[in-house]
Amino acid sequence: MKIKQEAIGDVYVLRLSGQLMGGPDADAVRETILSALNQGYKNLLVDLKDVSWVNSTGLGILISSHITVSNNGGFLKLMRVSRRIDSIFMVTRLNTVFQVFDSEPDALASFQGDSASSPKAES
Amino acid sequence: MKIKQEAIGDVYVLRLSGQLMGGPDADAVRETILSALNQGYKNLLVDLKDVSWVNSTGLGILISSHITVSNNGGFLKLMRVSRRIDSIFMVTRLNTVFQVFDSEPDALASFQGDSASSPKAES
Amino acid sequence: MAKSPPESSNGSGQNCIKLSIPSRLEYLGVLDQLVQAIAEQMDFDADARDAIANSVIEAATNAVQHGHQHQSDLPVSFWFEMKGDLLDIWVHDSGPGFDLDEVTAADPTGPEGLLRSRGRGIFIMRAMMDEVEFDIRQGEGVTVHMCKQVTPPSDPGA
Amino acid sequence: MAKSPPESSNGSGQNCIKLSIPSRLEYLGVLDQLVQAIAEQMDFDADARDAIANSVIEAATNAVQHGHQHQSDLPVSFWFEMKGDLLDIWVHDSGPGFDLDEVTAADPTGPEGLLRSRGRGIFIMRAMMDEVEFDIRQGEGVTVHMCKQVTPPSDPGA
Ligand SMILES: Nc1ncnc2c1ncn2[C@@H]1O[C@H](COP(=O)(O)OP(=O)(O)O)[C@@H](O)[C@H]1O
Ligand SMILES: Nc1ncnc2c1ncn2[C@@H]1O[C@H](COP(=O)(O)OP(=O)(O)O)[C@@H](O)[C@H]1O
Repeated sequence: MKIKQEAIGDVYVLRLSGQLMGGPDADAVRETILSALNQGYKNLLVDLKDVSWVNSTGLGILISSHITVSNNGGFLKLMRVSRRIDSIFMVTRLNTVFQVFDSEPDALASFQGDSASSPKAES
Repeated sequence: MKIKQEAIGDVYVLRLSGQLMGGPDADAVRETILSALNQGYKNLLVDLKDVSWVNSTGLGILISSHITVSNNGGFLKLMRVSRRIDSIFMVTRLNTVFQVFDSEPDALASFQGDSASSPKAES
Repeated sequence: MAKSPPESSNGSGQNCIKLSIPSRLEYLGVLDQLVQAIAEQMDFDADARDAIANSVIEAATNAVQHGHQHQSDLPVSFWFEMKGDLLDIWVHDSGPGFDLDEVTAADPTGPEGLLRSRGRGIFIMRAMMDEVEFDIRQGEGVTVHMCKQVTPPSDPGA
Repeated sequence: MAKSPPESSNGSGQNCIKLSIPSRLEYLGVLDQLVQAIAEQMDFDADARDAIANSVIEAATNAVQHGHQHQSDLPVSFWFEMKGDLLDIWVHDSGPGFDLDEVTAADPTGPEGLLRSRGRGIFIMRAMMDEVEFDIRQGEGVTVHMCKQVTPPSDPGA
């Protein structure tokens, strides 16, 4: 897995590519998120467009990230989830945990006036 | 491998898909070609667009077809050869045996006024 | 459903593909591609192909992480047996085994489980395959057997 | 270059993927996908991936057709050893073997060979891989060993 990072206004975007499956991936994601939080970002957006698959260990990475960000008073959202990954979210009911957006503009806009979660976008 | 057949004017087009690798493929191609020749077609065009790969046994099928058609006074040409298959043609110098066209209109047009072979189209 | 891995019948057979990979997560991508290709050859649809690949990846992840504790020189073995429209898969590691009842007692989709970062692998396999069984033998390792059948396209007239 | 298949060293090792398939041409598509995935993981470029896959398919075709004469219950075995940017591949069948000098005497690209429908498999492997060797043993079958190295992208300044 690789991570590209980009700040768009007050949203910190992590673009993952490859496969999300634990091991060194966990450290890489955690460090990127901690660094964004340290820089003062509260709005984090994870782009899964180029992630071919996620295993349960990869799901664990997303969940820990979500918890870390929430504990710091921020929001972690996901966007551009493939059909394959979405099916794992459905089966594990993680679709009730993560806010998922189909498009980047929708995802970015959703952070404006965020104070509680809004419903998951249709996929 | 699957074969779809279509007569376009006086050109009999064989559209192959899958992998061309001998075994039952050889019989299928031979029978289709014999049937076209029996129906009086002299111009045969093999579309390789949906063939993912060819092995040396598959090359043998193309060569036998070429010989059968030539022996019957006809022309067998190929079109829409992938980069992968083209590299095998180059290595085996079969690019000097087969006329290969990139586009269907060019291939069809080439049969007009055919009496000898014209040079291989650029790829 | 056959319970023992085809190992016991010599692992050969006209319809059995065997694979072994080192215990390294970085090879799971290669495994994914092989499983997708096998499932495609059998005419599983795209969703079923993903479900099968996800499940094999989960079993392989467990073999690497828990069974072999990332000792990369220990191979994880796979058997794929294609009988008509039925795909039988065995995934074997030579690790110490575990207590299945204990680890599957917790529901990862319940309020307690939902935010845990672990404990979803076996659940995912069971949700995505037709059948999943564990053969856990002290000192002989763990073999996960799972199978899935090609579903005929649903008949709109039925 | 290692001459014997990694079999002799137990076939394990941290960087070795092993595969076996029944002697049926219909499984060559699955083989192709696996080889492509391994070559991609090693960062071979698209042309090199195709070259490797073509060569393994040629060796496998020979094993199925000539080595095992399509006896589908005889497995064809493959070892893929990834050492840095070098990929070593062994393809083994348990057939009767053949006389390499005799079969490779004819040039398939010469005027006599060009229109023959056979005799290009070994030629293709040799053209597409860095090295190709045959280990042919009476009664023990044939092992083709081939290897290819990732070529660093050419330096435009050099
Ligand atoms: N092959 C195995 N060898 C040893 N222990 C295993 C194996 N597979 C599963 N386990 C045990 O079962 C537990 C649950 O597995 P799983 O549902 O896949 O979730 P996770 O791997 O995320 O913990 C693991 O934490 C581990 O203790
Ligand atoms: N694994 C093998 N077992 C037995 N004979 C083989 C094997 N590989 C190659 N041969 C022999 O070598 C010949 C040349 O092989 P090859 O160059 O691949 O062309 P082709 O398979 O089209 O004849 C074959 O015809 C066969 O007689």
